[in-house]
Order: sequence, then structure tokens, then C-alpha cells
Amino acid sequence: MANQNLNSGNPKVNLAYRLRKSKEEMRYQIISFSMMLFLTFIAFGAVGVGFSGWFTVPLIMLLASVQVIFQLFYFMHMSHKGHEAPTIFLFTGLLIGLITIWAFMKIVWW
Amino acid sequence: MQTEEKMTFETWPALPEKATLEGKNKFLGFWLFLGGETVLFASLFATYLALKDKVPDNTHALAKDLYDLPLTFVATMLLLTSSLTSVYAIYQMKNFNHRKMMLWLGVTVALGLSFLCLEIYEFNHYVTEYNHKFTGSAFGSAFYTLVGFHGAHVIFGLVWIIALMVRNAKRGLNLYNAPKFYLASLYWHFIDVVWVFIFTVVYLMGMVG
Amino acid sequence: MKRLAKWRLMSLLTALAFILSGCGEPYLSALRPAGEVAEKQYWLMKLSTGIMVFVILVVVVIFIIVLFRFRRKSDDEIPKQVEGNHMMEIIWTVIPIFLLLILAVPTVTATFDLADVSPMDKKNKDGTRDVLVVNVRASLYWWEFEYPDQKIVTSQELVVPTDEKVYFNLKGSDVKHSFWIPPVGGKMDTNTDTINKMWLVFDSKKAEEAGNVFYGKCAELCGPSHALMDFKVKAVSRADFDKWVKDMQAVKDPAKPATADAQAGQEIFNNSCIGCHAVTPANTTPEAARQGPNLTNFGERDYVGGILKNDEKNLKNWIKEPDKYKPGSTMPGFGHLSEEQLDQVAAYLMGLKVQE
Amino acid sequence: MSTYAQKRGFGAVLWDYLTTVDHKKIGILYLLAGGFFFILGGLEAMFIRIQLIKPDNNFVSAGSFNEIMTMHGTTMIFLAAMPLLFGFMNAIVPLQIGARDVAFPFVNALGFWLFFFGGLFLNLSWFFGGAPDAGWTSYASLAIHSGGHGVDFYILGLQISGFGTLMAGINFLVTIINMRAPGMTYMRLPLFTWTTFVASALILFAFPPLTVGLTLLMFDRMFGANFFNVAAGGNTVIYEHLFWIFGHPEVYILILPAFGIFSEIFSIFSRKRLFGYSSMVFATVLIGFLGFMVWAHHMFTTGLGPIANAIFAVATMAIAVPTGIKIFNWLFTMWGGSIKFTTPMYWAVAFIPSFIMGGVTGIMLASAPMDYQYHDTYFVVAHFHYVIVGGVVFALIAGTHLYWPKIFGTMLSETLGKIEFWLFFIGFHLTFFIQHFLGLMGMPRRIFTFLPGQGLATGNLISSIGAFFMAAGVIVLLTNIVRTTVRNEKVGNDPWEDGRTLEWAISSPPPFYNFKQLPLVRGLDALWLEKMEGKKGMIPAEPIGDIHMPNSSFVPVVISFGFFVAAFGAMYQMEHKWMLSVLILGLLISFGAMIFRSVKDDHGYHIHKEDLIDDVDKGVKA
Ligand code: HEA
Ligand code: HEA
Ligand SMILES: [Cu+2]
Repeated sequence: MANQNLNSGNPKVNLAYRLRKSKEEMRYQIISFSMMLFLTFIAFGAVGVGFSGWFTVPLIMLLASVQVIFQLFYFMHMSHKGHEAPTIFLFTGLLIGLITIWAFMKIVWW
Repeated sequence: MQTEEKMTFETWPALPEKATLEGKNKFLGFWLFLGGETVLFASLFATYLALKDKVPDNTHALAKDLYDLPLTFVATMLLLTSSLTSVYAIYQMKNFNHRKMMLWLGVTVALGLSFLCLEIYEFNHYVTEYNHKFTGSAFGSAFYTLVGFHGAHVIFGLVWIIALMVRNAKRGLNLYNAPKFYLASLYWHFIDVVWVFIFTVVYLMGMVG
Repeated sequence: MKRLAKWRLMSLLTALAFILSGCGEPYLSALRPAGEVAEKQYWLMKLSTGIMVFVILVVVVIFIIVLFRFRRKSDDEIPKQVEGNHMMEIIWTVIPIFLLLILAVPTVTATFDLADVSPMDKKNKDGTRDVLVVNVRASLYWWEFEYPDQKIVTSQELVVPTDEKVYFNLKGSDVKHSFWIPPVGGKMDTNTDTINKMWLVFDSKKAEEAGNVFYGKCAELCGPSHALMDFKVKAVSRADFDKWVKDMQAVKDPAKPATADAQAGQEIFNNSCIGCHAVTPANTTPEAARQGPNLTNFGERDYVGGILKNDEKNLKNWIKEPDKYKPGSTMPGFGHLSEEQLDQVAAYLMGLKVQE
Repeated sequence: MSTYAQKRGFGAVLWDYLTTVDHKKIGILYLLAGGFFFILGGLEAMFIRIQLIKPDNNFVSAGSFNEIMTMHGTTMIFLAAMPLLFGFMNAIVPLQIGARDVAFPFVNALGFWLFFFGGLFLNLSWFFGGAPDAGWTSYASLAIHSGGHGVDFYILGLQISGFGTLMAGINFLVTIINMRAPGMTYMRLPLFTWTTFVASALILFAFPPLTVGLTLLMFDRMFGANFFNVAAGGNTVIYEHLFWIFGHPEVYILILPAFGIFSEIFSIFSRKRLFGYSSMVFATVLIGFLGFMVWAHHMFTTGLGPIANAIFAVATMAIAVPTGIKIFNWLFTMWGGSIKFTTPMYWAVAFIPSFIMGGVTGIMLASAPMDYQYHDTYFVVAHFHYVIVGGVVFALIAGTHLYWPKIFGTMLSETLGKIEFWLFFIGFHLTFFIQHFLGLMGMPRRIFTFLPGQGLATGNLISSIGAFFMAAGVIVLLTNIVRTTVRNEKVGNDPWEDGRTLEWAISSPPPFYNFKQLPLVRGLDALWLEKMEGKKGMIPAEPIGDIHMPNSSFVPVVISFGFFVAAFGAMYQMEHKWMLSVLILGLLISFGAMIFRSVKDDHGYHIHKEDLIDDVDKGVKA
């Protein structure tokens, strides 16, 4: 396996490009972080205010899922190329996990 | 092709964590491991949900008696922010800035430690104030096992990051240690992912009742 | 011709299969169904066996043809490299799906059928039910049968009326066991956490063939003597059943011993045994206090501990060393009793009868 | 670094194997350890059958019977069948995909040693006050109730070896995804590689629930938790679910690689490419996936209610469809082929009717209302031995014959192979066919004895006689192995002459660096394609260059040994406080070794081009 630098011929151009790219990405990271903060606020707020459980539980579950998507796709770069296998395996794991949780909530006590 | 070869900003690749075959393998292997961890935590969540509020008699505290919104909120903020700081660390790693990367890792560790202290305080509080013990009820066992497993992951993550920092303090970045830093930060993010579900499913839903 | 030999073996085995079916003892074999539940299950078994034999035949026919026609004849033959065939792929996907549907439909209906215990919940004004309900409680190596509406308790021998639905509440008191009367119907676990419910019908004709006694088994590993955790089922007519219930209910106080020996035996029993074994059938003692089988009608039971023929010798041996006959039994041994004392206890126990 | 051609003493060989990170040697280690445990499990099976040879027998006591039965199941599944399969995977899969090495040589070694020490720990229970006796499923209520330390041995032993398995699984996954030779696309992977891939994915997702289940059991038994203590709000059904969420995929972890081995055999000895290759791949993935949706079919009588039972019944039946696809594809691989009846082919051919009989009884079990009758009887015992022995064990023996030359460079005797086949095959059907009827006639499983006069005596006698035939077969196999090893007649690259995949393009046994030059793969059955064009071997995809190799390491043994020590501490700290220090000592050894490993850089070494050119085409013989 050669250890190429994924660069074309001209190092100067590439460097500038890379720096700009990663700056840009960092901006996305900040945005997703603020979104995550925001979602967390809403979740805690909804519970703090004391809406009915029928409303709150689905809401906070939804917020948590969105937040996790942010984590996975931006913080953990799952949106990038080269993450096909990780994506498949993580979501398979998630699916199996969710089935487990569903089963435990439905058929452990009856 | 030497992985420990000295690199410069100019020769530093765009994806240092995957620039070598070893890096690529570790990267993939670690992600797969996280796939397995997902099932591990799902099983623990499932157990917790099945045993939530299952206590021998009504002298035992239930979820809604225990949890405390501000405390959970602070813990969440700490961990969430530490996730961002580790993103910064990796950002600096990609920029081949060893010093700044170390700095951000340091901040991450500090935040992680504060989270841990808070958790220890919380557990202690439950035991002394509410007599909510690991051995007291099925609910207690399930609660401490789920949250404690997460806590153990935090500890492991901290030890890992600290060990990496100490080991590489003087060495600078190279293609041998770049994947290691990257994986440690992935791990740290994953801990945060799990925490998102813990604060939602255990704490918030516990308070909703 | 080795292949041929193998094929003969296979057909021999299949023939054996047919000879064996409809075999086994009538009091123990699921192949001799004695009641609605077992019959439903037996019918399903026949249906599925039919399907499965068909599947096996199809495969074996292709198999035989292949083995005979395509053996290597010369060392340099190179067969055509075939990638596959869509038509055939579709056939062997669709036909199995079809066969499975034939099995799945009755499976689902029967599943719901067998789970229908709604009559159990229909209570009359006084809290009793029109249907017979039995609470089965399994403990390490023995069974207790409580008739909540009749307010009586018995152990080791379940008594039921024939030709009607009998409903069961199942529960385990220490570890998990499983309640199974093979000829009468499939099993259900006695969990320690929750109560399971099921129903069975005991067919009068088949019961007669089986000598009015069916064998019951524990079907879930529960410790060393799991194999010995048997019980017996006396299936009697409704009239006989009612009479038995009456006789049982009539026992308010422990039966009076008939002989002097038995009298002495009663004394020993009251000193040593009564803490675990009741000799009255009322179900007023809490479950936790019923630590051993209820012995009200012990003299009428066919077996000691569910496994040894009920005679004085076996009874005395059992009392001396229960652990020898049922390893891990929770009953302590009474080897310290003298031979005479043992005789007395045995006389007392053998005299415990409720029906004349 | 070219020390490989020298003769060495026993000590050096031992040290070599203790520290090896070479996947081929680790494969041999797996075969040795797995073979040992198979004999052990087989002996336990013989004890079971001897005890049940007649009514009221007292060859062993009730308590010992439960220990033997439990250890038989646990040993066979975790310590024999799976490791033996890992042995073949390690030895063959990297060669099949044309890889220089596995992705994580160090982790691979660690995986083996964890498995080994876990298995050793489990079996030491015999000498430390009794083996586990709650069945290989170790259901919670009984496992909590069981006295002594038997169940603790089970929990900790499986926990340790489970980590090893998980590591092996991840290693195979990454190897197959990342290390394929140029041109080896996913749809050109040999089927054994595909099934290894899917089985490894199942390991990745199935072992965590087992880990959790065992952890809960451990907390309850050793640290006073209340997960399964009903009085404190616990629930034992949780354990049943966790166990089977693992347990059902586990049986596919066993059978899928077996399917892979048979796919290779059918194709090789019919001289024909696998019929319907892409649907075979699809079926493999589908079986793996469905395997996670059906676990509750082991719990039909737990009382989950008709809705759950009906759903799981129908889901379970669905698995017949992809399995059937495979069966018919195998048949049509042979159809129109040129079948040569070698020993591996004998086993493969016998596998088809045997496995189908087990498979169709599986479908019968899947029908919930019928299962109320079958469950926990010898009918189930018959079902799973038909699929496990008729599927997995047949594949293991077939694989032993097929791959023996590749792994050891010598050829097992074909004559003895056929004798062992007939003994085992007849014994197998004799033992297990009758058990279907024993079950239906009212014989529960896991009983240490049965009483006379219940109509069960003849069947059990026949069954026990069959077991002796199987033992005889195994003994012939062992003789064959010893004889072949003593004679030591070396063979060439492709001893079966009809090899189709890459592993047959390399010398037997392969040099420690595998392919000198990575081969260029131009299609499915890469070697066959070249042969058909009249070439002798593969076209290289690269010029000869330096080869990077990992360093050997003793650290895996140390890490595993640490956990082994810690397990004793964890177990005995209940009655002796000072054992806590043993627990800590063990963990210190393990974690110390891990830290040593991560702090000490290990970059491996290079074999230089010049050294490689030196032994061009002489082959590398040890
Ligand atoms: C290698 C191991 C292996 C394999 C492959 C299987 C395969 C299957 N098993 Fe088995 N099973 C076990 C190992 C295995 N099993 C073990 C160890 C236990 C007991 C555990 C314990 O309690 O200790 C068990 C128990 C078990 C039970 C629980 C029984 C009970 O305890 O009450 C059930 C119930 O549904 C079941 C079902 C099936 C099914 C449907 C398949 C299917 O995958 C089979 C599919 C195959 C075929 C059907 C044949 C080929 C298909 C065709 C030719 C197509 C046409 C066919 C039809 C239309 C029917 N198994
Ligand atoms: C891979 C899995 C596997 C394999 C291969 C086997 C193989 C065999 N099993 Fe296994 N069995 C299980 C997995 C397996 N079993 C499981 C999971 C259970 C359930 C346990 C439980 O209920 O918890 C079980 C239970 C089980 C029972 C039921 C016990 C009970 O419920 O009470 C029986 C009874 O007949 C039995 C018999 C056999 C026999 C005769 C073989 C034979 O095929 C074995 C053949 C091998 C040999 C005979 C080798 C002997 C070798 C020699 C004699 C050579 C000695 C020479 C030297 C030392 C040099 N097994
Ligand atoms: Cu299964």
C-alpha cells in the first residue's frame, strides 16, 4: 500500500485548498454543535415545564435521534466518503438493538 | 513507507488516519467494534427499561423520586462540550498542529473528568439520601449497571486519551500515531452518543414518569 | 454400489418412522393423543410431516439422479461451467414459500386457539367459576395442585374430570419448571416471575385405554432430580370427580388413625413432619408455608415421591433417605428414627385416605 | 530474518507458537485446541449415552450427569465447533482472498489465547469443586439457585473466551473488507470467504447480548445484584431473551462457515463453478439477517403470549427459503458436473440428506403449537444434532480432509477416510434418528435416567450403540492423522488437482509471508480461470518487492493469562476476602501487558526483495 498524500502535483495549491476545506468543515461542526445544544435545551425544557408524558416522551426521543444523527454524521464524519462499511454495520447494530429493546418492553412482563 | 517517518505540514496527508494500511484497518475495525457496542448498550437499555421501577416494596425510591433536572443538565453540557473539543483536537491533528491538538485534548480530558466527578457525586447522593443501592432492588441493579457501564466507558476513554498524550507528548505527529488519536476521538464521540440516550431515556423519561 | 446401500438405509429408516408412529405407551406418548389439545397438535404434526417428507423426497430424488448420472468417467472431462438459471431459482423459492404458507396458517390459528383462556376470567357472583380451574405450583421435585374454587389442595396426583376443558394457572416457587402431560397436550413453563395459563381436555376413552392414569413430567431442567420430578394424572368422570371433591372437602381435621401403631405414627408425624406437610386439604395456609406435598390422601396415591411404588417398604426407605431416591431433594432424611418408629409413621401415612 | 528454513528443537517450536502472530500458525493452534476440546466434548457425550443405555442406570450420579451434559453442550459449541471453524478460517480465508496477512495479526493471536484460557478455565471447574450444571443455556433461576462454583466457572470462562471470539470476528471482517488482492471484488469472493464474512458479522452483533446476559448473571451471583431475584423485582425471562438473542445467531455462526466449506467441496469435486453464485451470496446474507429475528422460538413455552408466538413462528419458518435455495444450488452444482468421490466429497454428499432432515424438523419446531409438545424433549435433541453434527461436524471433518494438505503439506489417507466416514455416518443416524421418537414418546431432555416400563428402553439402547460407532469413526480419523503425520509425504500446490480458488495456487504449506507477489484476480474461481487458459499459476499483480511483516509477540499470552488469574480472584472473593488481591493482580497483569503493548512501538520488519528472489520456486519447506 503506497502512502500517497491524496495530493495532485502542486503542493502549494493543494495545501491552500485543504486548509480552506477543513475550515469550512469546522464551521459545519460548530453549527451542528449549536444545533445539538439547542435540541438539548428543548428536551430539558419540555420536561422542566411538565407537559404530559404522551407529548414529551415522543418529542424527546425524536430530539435525541436527531442529535445522534448530528454526532454520527458530523462529529464522527459518517457523512464523508469511505464510511460505507461503518454506516452499514452501525445501523445494522442499531436495528438489532432496537428490536431487542422493543422485545424487552413488550414480552418480558405480561 | 515508514510510518514513523518525520512528516511536515506539506507532506501531511488529508486523511492521516487512513493514510497507511494499518490506519485503514484500525479505522474500520474500530467502527465495527462500535457497531457491536451499539448492541451491547441496547441490551443494557432494554434490561433497564424492563426493570425500571421494579422494587420489592414501596420503601424504595422510584425513578421519579431520584432524578434531578439541573444535575443531569450540567452533566450533559459537560459531555456535549467535550465532544466538540475533541472535534477541535482532530481538526488540529489534520492541520498538523501537534501543540494545539494536545491542548484541545487536554480540555476534553478536563471536561470528561468533571463529568465523572459529577456522576460519582450523583451515585453517592442516591445511595446516602435515597438508599437507592445496587444491591437493593432490581431497579437499582439495572440503573447502576447501565449508567455505570457508560461511566466505565468514560473512564476507559480518559485513560486512553491521557495515555496517548503522555506517550506522544514529545514525539509530534506521524502516520503511526495519527490513527490512534483519531480512534480515541471516535470513541469519545460514541460515549457522547450513548449519553444522549441515557439522559433522554433514563433521566428525562424517568422524570416524566 | 455403496450409494445404493445408503439409499436402502434411508428407506429403512423411513419405514421405521412409520412403524414407530402411533407407538409409545398410551399414558406417556404424545403420539397417542388423548384430548383436544394433543389432537390438534398431533394433526399439525401429521400435516407437517407430510410436507417435510415431500420436501425430503424431492431433494433425495434429484440427489440420487445426480449421484448416478454425473460421476466422473474420465480424468480429462471438463464440464460446462454454468452460472445459474433464473427460472429454476424462482421455482425453488416460490414452492417452499407456498409449502410454508400451508403450515403457517394452521399454526397461527392453533396458537391463538390454545391460548384462549378467557373462560377463566368469567366469575360468578360468589367468585367461583363455572369452569374448573387448577393452580399448579411446581417446587423442587414435587407438584402441588390447588383447586381454588373448591378450596382444596392436593399434591403429586392431579385429579381431573374427563371430556371438559380444564384450566390451569402455572407457577414455579423456586426455580423454573415445566408442566407437561404428553398424551394430553403440550407443555407450559412454570415461571417464577409470572403466572402462565393454559387449558387441556382429558378424553374419557383414551383415559380408559391408559388405565385412567396419565404420566406427567417436568420438562425444564431444574436440578439433579429433574428426571424424577414426575406426577400422575387421574382422569375420572365428572361424577367421580365431584365425589372426590366432596370427600376431600369433608376432611376438616386430620384423619383419625385406625390402629395403635398408626396412632404412634401420628405423634411422630406431628412432631417431625407437619411443619412441611399438611394432612388436611384446605387451602388456607399460605403458599410459602406449604413446603412439602400435601398428604391428605396419601394412602390412595400410587407412588411415593412420584416415582416409587407406594408400599410400606418404599415409603420407609424414602423417609430414611429421600436424597438417595431424589438427589438434591429439599426433604431432610429421617434416618435417626428407629425401625419401629418408621413402621409407625408408615402405618399412619398409609391410612390417610379420603375415599372408602 | 530468514530463519524459517532451519530445523529447530522442541523448545524453539513451542516458543514460536506461543508468540506467533502468523494467521496460518494461529489456524493450527485453533485446530489443535478445538480438536482437543472436541474429543473432550465427545467423551462427555459418550458418558451421557452410556448412562442412558438402559433404564435406572447408575453409571454416573444425577448431579454429575447434569455437569457432564452441561459441559458437553458448552464445550462442543463454544470450545470445539466454533474454534475449529476459526481454525479453517484463519488458515484459508486470507489465502483465498490473496492477502499478505490478516488485518490485525496481534489481535488475532490475542483472540486465540483468550479463547484458550477461557476454555481452560471452564474445564478446570472439574478439579475445583464441580462443573457447571445448569445446562449450556444456564437459565437464570436455576443458575442462581445452583450451589458451588460451577456456574461461576461457566460465566467467567465464557466471558473470557467470548472476548476472544469477538476479536476474531472483527479481525476477519476487516481482513475481508480491506485486504483483498487486486481484482478480488466482493462478487468474486469464494463462498467460504463470504460465509466467514457473514458469520463474523453475526459474531459482532450476537456476542454483546451474551456478554450482557453473563454480566447480569455474574453481578447477581457474585456481587449481590437483583436482576433475577423475583422478590426484589427481578425477572428471569430477561436472561432467556438475552441468551437466545445470542443463541440463535450462534447456530448460524456455526452452520454458515460449514455451508461455505461444502460449497467449495461441491464445486471442486464436480469440476464446476458454483451454480447460482449470486443467489448463494444473497441467501447467506439473508439467513444471517433473519437469524436475528427469530430467537423467541426457543421460548414458545415461556408463555410470551399468542401474538409473540405467532410472529416468531412465522419468521422462523421464513428461514427455510434461503436455506432451500442453497440446497438446490448445491444439487445443481453437481448436476452436469464431473463428480469425483473423494473423502471430502463423501462428507459433502452425505451432508445434504442429513442436514435436510435436521432442517425440516427445525421447521416443525418453529410451529409454536407443535413446539409445546416438542420443546425440551429428545425431539429437540435430535433436531439440533442433525443440523449440528450432520451440518457442522460433517463440514469440519470434510474440511480437515480437504485442507489438511494445504495446512500441513501432507495428504490424509483416503481409504481410512472412507472407513471413518461409514462408521460415523451410520453411527450418526443410528444415534439421533431414533431420538425424534423418544421425544415424542414422552422423554424429556436433560434427564439423568428414565424409569423402566415407560417404553423408552429400546430406543435409548439403539441410540447409545450408534454413539459407539461415531466414537469408532473419530478414532479412525485420529489414527489417520497420526499415520499421515508420521509418514510425512509432502504434496504440491494443488494436491486435489481440481482446486479453483487462490489458496491452491500457493505452496502447501504456504510460506510464512503468503504470496510473494499479490496475484491478479480476473474472475470468480481465479485459479481455475488461469488453468483453463493453460497457465500453471496466477499472474502477479505487482513486481517483487519488500514484504512488511508483523513481529511475533508474547503479549497476547500474558494478557489472556492475566484475565485467567483475575477470574479465579473474582470467583473466590465471595468467601475469601484476600482473593480480591488475586483479582487485582490478574487485572494488573492484563492491563500492564496492554499498556506495554501500546507504549512500545511495534513497526514490524521487512523481508527484503533479495531474500525473496533467493528462494524462487523452490517452495518454502519447513
Ligand atoms: C447448526 C445449528 C442449527 C441450525 C442450522 C438450526 C436450524 C434451524 N433450527 Fe434449530 N436448534 C439448534 C441448532 C440449529 N438449528 C440448537 C442447538 C437448538 C437447541 C438449543 C437448546 O435448547 O439447547 C435448536 C433448537 C431449535 C428450536 C427450539 C426448539 C425448542 O427448544 O423447543 C427451533 C424452533 O423453532 C429451531 C428451529 C430451527 C429452524 C427453523 C432452522 C432452519 O434454519 C432450518 C432450515 C433448513 C431447512 C428447512 C432444510 C432445507 C430447506 C429446503 C430443502 C427447502 C424446502 C423446505 C421446506 C419448505 C420446509 N431450532
Ligand atoms: C457442536 C455441538 C455438538 C456436537 C458435535 C455434539 C455431539 C454429540 N452429542 Fe450433543 N449436545 C450439544 C451439542 C453437540 N453435541 C448441545 C448444545 C447439547 C445440549 C446440552 C444441554 O442440554 O445443555 C447436547 C446434548 C446432547 C444430549 C442430550 C443430553 C440431555 O439432554 O440429557 C445427547 C444425548 O444423547 C448428546 C449426544 C451427543 C453425541 C452422541 C454426540 C456425538 O456426535 C459425539 C461424537 C464424538 C465422539 C464420540 C468423540 C469421542 C472420541 C473418542 C471416544 C476418542 C477418544 C480417544 C482418545 C482420547 C485418543 N448430546
Ligand atoms: Cu434457534
